[in-house]
Amino acid sequence: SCVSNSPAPSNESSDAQNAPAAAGANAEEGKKVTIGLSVPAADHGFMAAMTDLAVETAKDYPDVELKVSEGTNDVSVQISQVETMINDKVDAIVLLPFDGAALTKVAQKAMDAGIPVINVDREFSTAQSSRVTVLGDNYGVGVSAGDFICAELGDKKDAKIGEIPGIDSLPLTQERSEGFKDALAKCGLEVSNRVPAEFTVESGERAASNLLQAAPHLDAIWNHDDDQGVGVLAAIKAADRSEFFMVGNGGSANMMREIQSGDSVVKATTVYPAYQAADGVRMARLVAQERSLEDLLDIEIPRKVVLYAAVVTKDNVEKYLPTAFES
Amino acid sequence: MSHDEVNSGTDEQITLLEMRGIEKRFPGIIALQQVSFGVKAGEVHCLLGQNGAGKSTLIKVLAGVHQPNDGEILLDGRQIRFSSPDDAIKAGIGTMYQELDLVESLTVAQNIFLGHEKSRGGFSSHKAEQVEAAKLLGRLGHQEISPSMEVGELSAAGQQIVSMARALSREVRLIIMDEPSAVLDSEEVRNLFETVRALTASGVAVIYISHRLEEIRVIGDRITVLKDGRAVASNLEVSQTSNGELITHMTGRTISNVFPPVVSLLDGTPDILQVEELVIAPGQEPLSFNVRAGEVLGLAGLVGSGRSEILAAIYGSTKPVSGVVRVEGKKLRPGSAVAAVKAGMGLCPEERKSQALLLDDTLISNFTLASIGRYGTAGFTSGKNEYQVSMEQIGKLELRPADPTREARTLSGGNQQKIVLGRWLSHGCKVLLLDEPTRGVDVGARSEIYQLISELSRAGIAIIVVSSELEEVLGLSHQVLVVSENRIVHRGMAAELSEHQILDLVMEGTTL
Amino acid sequence: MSFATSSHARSTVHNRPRRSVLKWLLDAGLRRNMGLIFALILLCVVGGLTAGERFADVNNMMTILRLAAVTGVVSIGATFVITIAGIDLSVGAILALAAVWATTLSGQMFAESTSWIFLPITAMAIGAAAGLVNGILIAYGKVVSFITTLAMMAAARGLAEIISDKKTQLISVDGFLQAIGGDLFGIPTIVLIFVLVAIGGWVLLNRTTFGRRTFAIGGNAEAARLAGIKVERHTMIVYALAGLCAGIGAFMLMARTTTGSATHGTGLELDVIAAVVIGGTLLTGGRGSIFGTVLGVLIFSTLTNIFALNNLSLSVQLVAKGAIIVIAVLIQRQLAIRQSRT
Amino acid sequence: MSFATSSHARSTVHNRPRRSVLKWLLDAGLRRNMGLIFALILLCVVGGLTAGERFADVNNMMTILRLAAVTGVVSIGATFVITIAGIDLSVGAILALAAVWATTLSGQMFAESTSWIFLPITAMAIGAAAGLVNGILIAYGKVVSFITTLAMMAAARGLAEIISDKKTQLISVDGFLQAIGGDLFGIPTIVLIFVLVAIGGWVLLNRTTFGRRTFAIGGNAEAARLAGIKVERHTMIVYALAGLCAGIGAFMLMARTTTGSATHGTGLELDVIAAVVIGGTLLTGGRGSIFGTVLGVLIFSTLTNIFALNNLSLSVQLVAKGAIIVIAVLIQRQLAIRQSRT
Ligand SMILES: Nc1ncnc2c1ncn2[C@@H]1O[C@H](COP(=O)(O)OP(=O)(O)OP(=O)(O)O)[C@@H](O)[C@H]1O
Ligand SMILES: Nc1ncnc2c1ncn2[C@@H]1O[C@H](COP(=O)(O)OP(=O)(O)OP(=O)(O)O)[C@@H](O)[C@H]1O
Ligand SMILES: [Mg+2]
Ligand SMILES: [Mg+2]
Repeated sequence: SCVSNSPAPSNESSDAQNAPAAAGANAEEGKKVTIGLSVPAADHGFMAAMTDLAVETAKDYPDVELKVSEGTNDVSVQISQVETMINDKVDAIVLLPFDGAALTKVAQKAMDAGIPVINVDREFSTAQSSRVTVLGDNYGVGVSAGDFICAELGDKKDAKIGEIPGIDSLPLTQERSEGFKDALAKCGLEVSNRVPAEFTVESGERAASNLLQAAPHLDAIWNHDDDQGVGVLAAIKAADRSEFFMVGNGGSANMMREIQSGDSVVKATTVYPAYQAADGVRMARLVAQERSLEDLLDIEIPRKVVLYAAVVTKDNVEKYLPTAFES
Repeated sequence: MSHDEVNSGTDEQITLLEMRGIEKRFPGIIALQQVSFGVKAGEVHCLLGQNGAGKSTLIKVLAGVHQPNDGEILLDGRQIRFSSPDDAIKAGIGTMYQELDLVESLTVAQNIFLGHEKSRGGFSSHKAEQVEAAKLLGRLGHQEISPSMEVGELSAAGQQIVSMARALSREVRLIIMDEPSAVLDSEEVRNLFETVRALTASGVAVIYISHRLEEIRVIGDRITVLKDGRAVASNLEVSQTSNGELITHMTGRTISNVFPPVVSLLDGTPDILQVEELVIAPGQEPLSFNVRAGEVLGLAGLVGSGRSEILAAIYGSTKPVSGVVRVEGKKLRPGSAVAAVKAGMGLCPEERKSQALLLDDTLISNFTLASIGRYGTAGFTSGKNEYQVSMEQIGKLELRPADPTREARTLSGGNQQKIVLGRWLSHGCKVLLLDEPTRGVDVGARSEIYQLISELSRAGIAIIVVSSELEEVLGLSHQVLVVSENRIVHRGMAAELSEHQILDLVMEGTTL
Repeated sequence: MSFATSSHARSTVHNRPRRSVLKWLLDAGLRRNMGLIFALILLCVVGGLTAGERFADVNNMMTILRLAAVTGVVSIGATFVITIAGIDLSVGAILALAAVWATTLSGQMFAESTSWIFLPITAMAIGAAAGLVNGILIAYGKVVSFITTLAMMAAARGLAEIISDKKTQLISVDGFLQAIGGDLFGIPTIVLIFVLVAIGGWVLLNRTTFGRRTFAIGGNAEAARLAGIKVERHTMIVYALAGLCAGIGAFMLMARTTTGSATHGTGLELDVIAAVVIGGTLLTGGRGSIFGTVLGVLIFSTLTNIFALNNLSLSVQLVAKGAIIVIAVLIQRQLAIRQSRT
Repeated sequence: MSFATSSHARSTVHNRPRRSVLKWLLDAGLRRNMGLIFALILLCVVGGLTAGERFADVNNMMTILRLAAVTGVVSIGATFVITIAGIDLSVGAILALAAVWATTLSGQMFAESTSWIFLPITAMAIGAAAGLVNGILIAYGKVVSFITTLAMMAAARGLAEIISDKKTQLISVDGFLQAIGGDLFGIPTIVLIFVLVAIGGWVLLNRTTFGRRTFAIGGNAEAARLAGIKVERHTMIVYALAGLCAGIGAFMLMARTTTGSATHGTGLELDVIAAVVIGGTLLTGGRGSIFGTVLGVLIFSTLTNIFALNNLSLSVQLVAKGAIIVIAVLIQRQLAIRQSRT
């Protein structure tokens, strides 16, 4: 299937997919570094998985001491956590901000204090405020999902399409919806029903129940998050509906198993990598140790890494399943 | 009276309950010190003492509400400990507390059976309770109180009856009554005494607390007097003790409980308060009357006759249907207590706890509540001034304990009443509405309040007094309005009326 | 002489022949909740007008009920807590803890090898136990309920995360999913559970000694104590009850979502309190209405449903929700005043 | 005549020469908050032990204070509301609305072409206006505060989302960022604002007639009314004041984050109520302590800081937070009891 990436700035690179078992020279033990990690509250499965993977990753490196702050959706608290890390003179900060723009100032302060900041998942409002930015391709996943649906529905012009986004006030949700809309437009389709959830199983079930009720007939559903997707599937089962197919996003293991089974409404999911923060930690380690990515000629760590939003379907699910996270 | 015959054999009566060397300390105060006290089956044992003497505390120890710091309680000669009210209730002790202990949001029947609900397998038997409650209320002569009515809708007197019914709803061997008559009128008190006699006749012991000595004469057998937390006289026989003696025991001095002479009003004294065609509730007769500077107007009537409602309408705490109230000729905005206070009116409401006091606040705050704006400059308060004014009032009213930083809650009932008076005295007003000003107030303080009213009258303040004690209304007022069923059935000079006449007028009014 | 001069008409109502007592009570229940019923009907009219058959459909009604069920059950427990003038902020977190505990692997394996009934029982036991801890701290530790349950809210959520390792636990016990997640007589089982719990709650609150004492403690705890009621013990039980309801909600949500997750019940506490309070239970205690609570829950879930059917944005929904809450309460008040006049 | 046989020692304290009245009041303030001070010191000791100099550092102290500042300012307003036995669930949403409104493009353009002071003034005006709406509904509409502010919480948040189109608004008014976001005399401006608001709040509550009326209304609204206090108007003003504080919090957060966003202040209401209640203000009204509130806010922000300095798992932090809240309150109570005994 056809996958498009977001318009690429010059200093952007793509990360290879099967990363975790990197055994190259980068794994060699270096100078001992302390890395601070601050993340939003683990109030949804994906966020929890992302945080956990980061913490796990740090444990793999004996030269890394990771300091994790209480997960919070209060930007004020998160700012203070970063301030604490600055006071604490950590060697690098991995920051997954609740709101990128709101954390920009304090990230800048850290950079000014000589502490490299690795910005993960939700982008700051100025590029200078981070040393490295690791992002999922939010616009890209929207486009991928849209393209997939276009391809499946082909010439069905009056197709009804449902969308279940996550928390609507997050920029990443808006980017995803943007990409989805743009891709659908290319084949003359548009979203006919949209009910936002909150990234949790429970909210997914609630949103899907109402969505299914609102649309007596559907051809496709795009659900923004595989964790809430479990709830969405439960609602679909309860409503006993199967006239449509569903595309997910996130790439959780159980969604991939659904795809693998073949008899599920889930036909595809886009990989929105949960290991972004883990990659952020690795990157922070290298930056702090003043090392480079061994596989690149560049002797510096790249400025921006936009992770590839692969589309997982029945055809390639075997390849992705082993590295998928259990939500 | 048959009453005397029933109690003729006092000596053979066995001691039902005994308290020995009871000691109770509250933070910063010793409420009871080495108090010993005993009640015999079938007797009415009266507990006397000034406000704050420790009467309520003593009976609360007995009812298991307070745990004594020292001392022992013996029931039938056996030592017993009440660690909760439940224990005391189980031992057969029923209590009517001074501060009404009813749940206003529950019905009469539900209140009566609270704690021992009639039920089958945990399911409440609504019907059985209604029937039983109606029976109990009937026994007390109050069939008209519906068992399914919410208690909050009842007047204080009605609530007192419910409290009584509740105490009777269990098997009791001892009933404690803490100032039950404070909210009752004379007719009601007679009713109450009938019940008490029936109880004692069946061998139930009664502990009776009241500040009205004449009641003690009628109903009491023996008396114990408390003063400053000590029993200063125990087991006095009522028949052999004079009032003077009792007062001396209580106060340490002699007080003649007579009303100060009514201040004579000069002709041409201006009207300060004018009530014109005031209609309180739809369909009621309009009320009109004036009160002159220095005049004391008494409102006499039975409990529930609507006197409090008249005061409330004048004051603006409830909005009248129509009519005008003027103070010094100036018309007040109807239904606005703010306007009334601004125009120089003050009200001491009958329910001091719920309507007047900041229970958890200091005496200072309570005194200065109405006039807080005055004790400082530009909105800032001055603790010094407030403290001084409060100390003055404490002195004037002989409030005890004389500590203005104490919380109002920790004062005894009578002293709480004085705080409310003190609020308006320190505020200063032209018209003072007093609703049951001596409710729960001891003999000493009572005569002080009479004195105060007289002084205020001399100072040219117009006063309206509502009291359920006819003697008080007659003794204090220049003019009396007799109220019955929300109507004024008679106006006359106090000097020309007697208690009997008023009662007759009231009865006539009722039958009409 | 009369102490209750007020209303003769009123007292005659109460003195009616006995067999109409039940009828009178129903009347009273309906009358007292007139405003809410009115608001709900209004909402349904709006729903019918804007979404036509899609709203008035039986399936849609079931959807509304299914979505109301979990909040509803938890709200029944909360009605008791609020009636005794308490508050419980921890119900959402307790629900998560119960759900997670019941769905851990060992729990599921045990349930699979014995009976699926083990899952709901675990959830209820955990819920009740957490509620009991609240109750003990509040009743005997004398820590105010707001603080205690705020602390429990943090602690239970944290514990749920630790136990689940923040992973969503898929439920593989088919018996459970079929029994609780399925239908019974054509009605979703969880809706039936909601109905049962509501009826049970109504009976308990209005027809038993326990309920009577609950009202008494809320109305005047001191008076209740003086009447010999064991206020502490009762308070403790009420919080345990609220925890139990959260546990029931937990297994219902488990069936609905086929998962147990530490994120279950996020923000539930406010929804619950809102439903109870809209339903006419006073936060100051002493008055509580199960029927009102049920109406409150239905109003909120109908509202969400109508917004979803009309494809409206969440932001507009929020503003409308705010407005509707206030309007519902104002109508309720107006009707109450008019009623008390007549 | 001596009736209070025991309390000679006590009353002599109060009969001391007048100039020590102030001193006595301070003593009382300290004494009443002994438990909180104790808890805070204990936390600091733990911080010092676990994080050493990193905790005891001046910079770190400033971090704690900066974190406390926004919640602190909003909590001061909430202390008044809770003292009159009300509750305000809408402060977080009002903060968001005020922040978003002030930072919309037109607002910023206007501020840039005139003066940056326009931003904080807008925020405060919007906050106060929203609070006033609460106040009017509560005082004159007689809708209970919980419901009113719950509705406002939804409506203000929704409105903020609509105005901002859910986009975070970047602040480009440099004057504002420098003035409020910067330092003054080496201390962060927002900390200074917090200190000023706290002192202002303390004076208002404890030294003015307004404060006295606030206590009176909370203690017994009926008594206050009968004493001629304009209870409705006062209530309305108190809610407006809480809104104003949320508005102040809004521009402080704007400076701290350099943004205005509809997600600002999410969940703030619970933090605020928790701080106020931990600080000894009774939810039942009549008692309120600004000093206690400040301590409550500091305790929570110190806790967050210590967690950030130490490397605890996120979930363990939640559990520990719950436990610490309960322990702090239990200590407070124990000390209070012991004190009243002596
Ligand atoms: N809970 C309490 N805390 C502190 N002091 C108290 C408490 N209860 C009573 N006191 C004090 O104990 C003393 C005795 O009070 P008590 O209520 O027993 O008086 P009383 O004789 O019943 O007076 P009254 O005739 O006015 O009702 C008073 O000084 C009162 O202030
Ligand atoms: N808020 C109320 N709700 C219902 N009934 C009331 C209310 N206030 C007063 N009443 C009724 O109105 C009647 C008149 O009461 P009011 O208090 O004016 O009488 P009163 O002559 O002052 O008698 P009391 O000695 O009981 O104060 C009472 O029987 C009472 O039941
Ligand atoms: Mg007493
Ligand atoms: Mg009266």
